[in-house]
Amino acid sequence: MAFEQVLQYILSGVTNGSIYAIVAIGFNIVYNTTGIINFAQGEFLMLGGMTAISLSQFMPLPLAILFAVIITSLAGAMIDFVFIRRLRNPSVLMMIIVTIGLSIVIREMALHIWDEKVRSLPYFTGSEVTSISILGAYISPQVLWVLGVCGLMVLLLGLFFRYTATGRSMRACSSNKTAAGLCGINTGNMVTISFMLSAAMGALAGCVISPITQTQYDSGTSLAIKGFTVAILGGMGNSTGAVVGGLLIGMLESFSISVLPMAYKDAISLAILILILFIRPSGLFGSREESALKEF
Amino acid sequence: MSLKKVLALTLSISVCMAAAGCKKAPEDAIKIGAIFSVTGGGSNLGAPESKTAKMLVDEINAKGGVNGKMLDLIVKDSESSPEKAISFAKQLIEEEKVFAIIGPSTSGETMKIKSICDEAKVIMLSCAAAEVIVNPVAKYVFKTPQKDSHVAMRIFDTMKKMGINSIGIISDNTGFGNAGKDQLEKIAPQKGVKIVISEVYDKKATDLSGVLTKLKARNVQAVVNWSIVPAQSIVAKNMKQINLNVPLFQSHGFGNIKYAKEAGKAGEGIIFPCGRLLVAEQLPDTNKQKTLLVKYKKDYEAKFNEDVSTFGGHAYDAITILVEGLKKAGSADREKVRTAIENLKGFPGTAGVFNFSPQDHNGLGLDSLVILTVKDGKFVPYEKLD
Amino acid sequence: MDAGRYIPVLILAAAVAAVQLFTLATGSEYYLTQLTMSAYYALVIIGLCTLMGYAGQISLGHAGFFAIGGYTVSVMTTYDFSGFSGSAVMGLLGTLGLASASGGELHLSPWVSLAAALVITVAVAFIIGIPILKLKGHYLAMASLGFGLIIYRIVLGTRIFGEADGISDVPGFAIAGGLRVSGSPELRIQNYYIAWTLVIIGTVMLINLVKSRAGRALRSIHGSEEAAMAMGVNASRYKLYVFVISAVFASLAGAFMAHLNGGIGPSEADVMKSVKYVAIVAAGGMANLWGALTMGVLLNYISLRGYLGSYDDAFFGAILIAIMLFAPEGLINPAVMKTAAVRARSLIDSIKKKTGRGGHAS
Amino acid sequence: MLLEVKNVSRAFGGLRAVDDVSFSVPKNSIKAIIGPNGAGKTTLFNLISGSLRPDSGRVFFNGRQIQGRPPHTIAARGVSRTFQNIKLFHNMTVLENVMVGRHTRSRSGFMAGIFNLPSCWREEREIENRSRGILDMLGVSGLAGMNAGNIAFGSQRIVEFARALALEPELLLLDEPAAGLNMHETAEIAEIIRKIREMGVTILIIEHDMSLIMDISDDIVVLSSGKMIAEGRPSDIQKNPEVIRIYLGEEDAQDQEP
Repeated sequence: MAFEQVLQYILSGVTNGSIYAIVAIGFNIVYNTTGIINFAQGEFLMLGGMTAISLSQFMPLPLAILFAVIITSLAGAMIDFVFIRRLRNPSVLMMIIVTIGLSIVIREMALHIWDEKVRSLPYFTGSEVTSISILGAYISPQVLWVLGVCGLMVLLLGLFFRYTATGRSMRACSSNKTAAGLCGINTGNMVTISFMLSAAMGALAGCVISPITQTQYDSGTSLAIKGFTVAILGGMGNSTGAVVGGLLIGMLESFSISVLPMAYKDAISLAILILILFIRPSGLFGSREESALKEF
Repeated sequence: MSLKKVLALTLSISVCMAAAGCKKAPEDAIKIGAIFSVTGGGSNLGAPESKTAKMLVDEINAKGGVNGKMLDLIVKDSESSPEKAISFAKQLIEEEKVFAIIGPSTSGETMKIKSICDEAKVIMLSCAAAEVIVNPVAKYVFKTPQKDSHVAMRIFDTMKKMGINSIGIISDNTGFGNAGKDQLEKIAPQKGVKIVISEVYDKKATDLSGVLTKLKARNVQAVVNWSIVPAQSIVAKNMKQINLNVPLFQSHGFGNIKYAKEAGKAGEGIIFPCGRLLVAEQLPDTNKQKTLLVKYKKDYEAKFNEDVSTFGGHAYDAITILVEGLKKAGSADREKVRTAIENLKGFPGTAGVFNFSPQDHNGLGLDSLVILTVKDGKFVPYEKLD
Repeated sequence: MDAGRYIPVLILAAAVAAVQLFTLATGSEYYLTQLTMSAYYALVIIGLCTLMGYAGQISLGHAGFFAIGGYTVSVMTTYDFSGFSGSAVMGLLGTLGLASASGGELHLSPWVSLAAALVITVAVAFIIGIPILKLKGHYLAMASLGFGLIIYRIVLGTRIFGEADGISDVPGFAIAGGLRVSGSPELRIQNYYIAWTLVIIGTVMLINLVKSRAGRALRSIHGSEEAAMAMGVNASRYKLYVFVISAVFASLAGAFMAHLNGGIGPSEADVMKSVKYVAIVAAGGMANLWGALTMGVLLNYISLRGYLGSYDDAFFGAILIAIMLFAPEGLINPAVMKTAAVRARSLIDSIKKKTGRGGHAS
Repeated sequence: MLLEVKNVSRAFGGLRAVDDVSFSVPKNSIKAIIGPNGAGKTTLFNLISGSLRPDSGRVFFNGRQIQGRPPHTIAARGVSRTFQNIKLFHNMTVLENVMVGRHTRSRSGFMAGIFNLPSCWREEREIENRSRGILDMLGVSGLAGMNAGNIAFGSQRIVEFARALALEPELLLLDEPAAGLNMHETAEIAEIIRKIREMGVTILIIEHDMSLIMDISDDIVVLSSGKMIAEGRPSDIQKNPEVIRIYLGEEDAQDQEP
C-alpha cells in the first residue's frame, strides 16, 4: 500500500480512536469514586450535544457549549441526588440495573423533549469540507479538537485525582466507602461530585464529537458500548489507559477495514474486549493486584 | 400463601386491563390500522409517515369521509421491531377488525406480516422499499415506494451520461441498505458499469474515512452510498475531508432537505434519484402530480414546521390509493376494493404516477424518479423535469 | 418429597386455564396471542433468573442464545437442502421421515432443526461459559455483553441469516397429533396451551433444581464462592451447568417463537433485549422464580399490547429504577409481603387496643 | 501422620508471606499455629486448603499430595475449614448452610435435582437429619430456620463450626475461632473443640487467645514474618526465648535466657 494510504488509515484510525477515548474517559470518573460502570454515560454525551445544538441558535458556539456542559453536569448531580443516593447499600448488580434504567429513561425523555431528527454542531474551525493535509493524507481539523480536548481531560483529571483533596477522597471512596466515611469524607457528596464531573466531561465530549458523528436522541447507547470496550482495554479507572486503548482500537478497526470486509470491523473490537477480559481483566494499564482485590 | 394470591391477581389484572384497552370507535366508521416505526431505528421513516397519515385522515374526515363514512385511523408504534409489528398486526386484524393496514415502515417488519395480512384478506399498503414485498405477488399486499431496481437504473443511466464506468459502492447494514446493494450489484453489469469495490458499514458508524480511503485506493470514478440517516452526510463530509473528489450518488433515502443541510458545503453536487415531491414548485404545470405535491408540501410544513420528506409521501400515497379504491368500489368490501386498487391506472401520488396490475403491486415505473442534485443547500433538478 | 412446592404450579395452571376460558366467554380471544408470545419470553426469564438470582452470575448476552435457537430453526426449516439430496445423511433422514421433498425443494423436519438448535446452543454455552464464568461482577457483565454483541453482528452481517430483514416464512412445527406451533388464528388456543405447558414444565424443573442439593450448591456459590469451594462444591462446574441450562431455556424459547411468528429478525439478538431480560429478573426480585415469571409475563404483555405506544421504553426504564430504589428484593417477594403483613397486623392490634375493643392482647 | 507440610513457601510480589515452613500433624491431635499479626498464619491455611497455590514445597494429606489442587477436591478428601472473617451463606437459612456442608457426603446431581427423582428424596431427608443432629450437638438447633445473616456474631461462629463438621472431616482447620468472643463464649468454643476431638477429628487451629491455646493444644508451631521459629509442646513454647522476644519484646527474652 502506498505511504499516503497507510497514513490515511492511521489518521482515520485516530479519528475513530479519539472518539472512543473521549467517551471512555467519562466512565473512569464515576468508576474511580463508586466502583461502578455508569451505563448512562453515553446519554451524557447525547444530552451535552443536543443541549449545545439547541442553545447554539441563540448564542455563540463557545457559550452554548459552556452552558450545555453546566446544564448536563447539573443533570448528573440531580440523577445522583434523586436516584443513586437513595439506594440502600447497593450491590454491583443493582447499580448496573439502575444505570441501565437511567440510560433508557434519559434517552426516551430526549426523544420527547427534542425529536427523532439528527442534528450536529457546526465545525469548530473551518467547515465540513476543510481538511488539513499531513504528508499526503488528510484529516478534518475537528479531529484535532477531539484529540486536544482528550489530552486536556486526561491532564486535568490526572492532576485532580492525584493532587487535589477532593480527588484523593473520591479515590478513597472507591476502594473502601465505609473506611472513607470513617475518615470524615462525606461519601454522599463525593459520589455527587463524581456524577457531576463525569456528566460535564461527557457533555464536553458530546459537543466536540457532534460535528463528526452527529447527534441523535439514541446515539448514546452505541457510543457507550464502544466506551466500555476502550475503558476496560485501558484498565478501569485509568484515563491515560483509556486514551491509549481508544487509539489502539481505532487503529485496529481502521486497518482491519483495509484487509477484511468492513462488516466485521465491530466483531473484531468485541473479540478484543473478550480476549482482554480473559487474559488481563485489569487492562493494559490497570494494576493486576488492585483489580484482583476489588470486592464484587 | 400470600404470594400465590398475588400471582393469580396479577394475571387477572392484565386481562381486565386488556379488555379496557380497546376504545369503542364510532360504529359505522371504516377502521384503518397503521404500523409505523415512529421511534427506534426507523424513526426517520416512521415519524413523518405517522404525521402525514394523521393529517390526511383528518383532512378527509373534515370533507365528509369516504362514501359517506368516516375513517378511523389507529396508529401503532412498532419501534422497528418485527415481533411488535407481528403482535400489532394480529391485534389490528383480529381485535380492531381493521379494513386495511398502512405500513410498516421497514422491509424487515413488512416481510414478517406479509403472510398474516394476506391470509386474513386484509389489504396492506407497505411504506417499505424492498422488491421482495411484491415479488412474489401476494393478493392483498401492495407497496408505495419506488422500486430499488428503478433507482439503481436511473443512477447508472446518469453515470453513463457522465462517462463514469468504474465505481465503488458503500451501503449500511439496514434492510434498506442491503436491498439497494443487491439491486446495484445485479443491474450494474447490464448497464456496463463496473463495481470495483462494495463495502457494508454499520448504520451507527461514527466516521467512514477508513472505508472511503479503501475506495480512493481503487481510484473509483464515482461513489454510490445507499443508506439511511445519519451516514449519508457523514459520507459526504468524509469524502471531502480525505480529498476524494469524485461525484457522490445517494439513494432515494436522501429524500429530505434536512439531510443536505446536515452535510453543509460537503453536500454540494450530490446526485440522487427521487420522487418529484422535493422539487414540487419547479415542476412544469403540465405535470399530473404538481397540484397534490405543492399542496402536501405546504400543508405538512405549515402543520409540523419541519421539512417534508419522501418517506412521509409513501404514507400519503398509501392512504390516497386506499381511499381511491374505496371510492371506485363504492363500498367497504375487501375483495372489491382490492380489485379496484389492483386495476388503478394513471393515479398521481407523491412518489409518481401509479399504474397497478395483477403482476405489479407497486405500480411505479422508471418515470416516477427524477434526478436531483444539491446546489447552495437546495434541491435542484439535475436533468430537465418532465 | 414435599408436594407443597407444586401448589403454586397448580394455581398457575388453573390461572392459565381460567384466563383462556375468560377470553372465550367474553369473545376476546385475541389477547391469547400476546399472552402466548409473553409466555415464550417468560421462559427465557425464568432460566435467566436461575442463573442470576440463585447462582449469582449476571449475563447480559442471553438474547444471543435466544437468537441461536431462533435462527438455527429458521435457517434449517427454510433452507432448500436439495443440493445435498444425494448424501447419505439425507438418505437416512429421509427414511426416518425427517426430511421431506415438496415442490422441488428438500426440507428438513422441524424436529431435526430443533435438535440442531439445542446441540449448537449447548456447545456455544460450554465454549463461552468456561472462560467467562471465571470472571466476576462487571467483568462478567461486560464479557457476556460482548458475546451477545458478537452474535448480533453475525446475524446482522451474514446473508444466510437474511441480514437486516432476518428470515421470514418459517413453517409451523407439527409436534404430534394435530398439535402445531404456528401463528395462524385458528390454532391460537392450541398454541396458547403449548406455550404455557412449556412454561409450566420449565418452572417445575427449575423449582426442583433450586430445592435440590445442586440448587443449594448454586445458592451457596452466590452466598460466598470461596466458602462453597471449601465445602467441596465444584463452583466452576456448577456455574457452567446452570449457565448452559439457562442458555437452553433461552434457545428453546427462540426456536418456538420462530415457528409461532413465522420468522425472526436481528432485533431479537439486540443488546437492549438482553438488558430487558436482566431488568425483568431484577424487577421480579432476583432469587424469586415466581416474581420473575409474573413480571416477565406482565411487562412483555404490556409492551406487546402497545398500551404505551412510544412511551413503552420510558415506562420500562422507570419501572427498573423504581424497583431498585423502593423494593430491591422485588415487588412480588415473600419476605417483603411477610414484613408488610406483620406490620399490618401489629397496626390493627394497636388500633384495637386504643379503642378498647381488642378482646385479648395478641 | 495425617498432614505433612514440607518446605512450603509463597510470596506476594516482594513479600515472602510463607517462607520454607515444614511441620506435620499426627492423627487425632490438636495442633496450634500462633504468631503475631502478619506472620503468614492465614496464608499457610489457604495454602493447605487450596485457596492459594504454593510457589514451592509440598503438602501431603494421608500420604497423598494435595498442594495446588482445587479447594473442592481437597475438601472432598476430608479437609474442612472455618474462616477468619466468617463466610456464611447469608442468602440461606442456618440449616441450609449446614446442609451445604454435607455436599461431599451426598451424590444427587443436576439431572436428579431437575426431575426430583425418588433417589434424591431419601438423600435429602438424610442430609437434613444429619444437619439437624449437628446443630443439636452444638446447641444451636433453635436457629435452624433463621437466615444466616440475621443471627448474632457468636452464633454465626458456631454455625460455621457446624457447617465444617457436617463434612465429617478427618482434618478441621479453625482460623481464629475465638476472635471477637467474650470469656464465656471462648470457654464454650473450647468445650466444642474438645467434643470434636473426641469424635476422632484432627484439628489445626490458628488463635491469638493464649490461654485457650495453652489449654487445648497438644503441639504448637510458632510463625514470625513467614518463618517457623519454634515447634513443640505448649510448656516448652512458653519458655522459648525466641517466642517471648517476638511476643513480649527484647528485655523479657533476656530474663528467660538459661
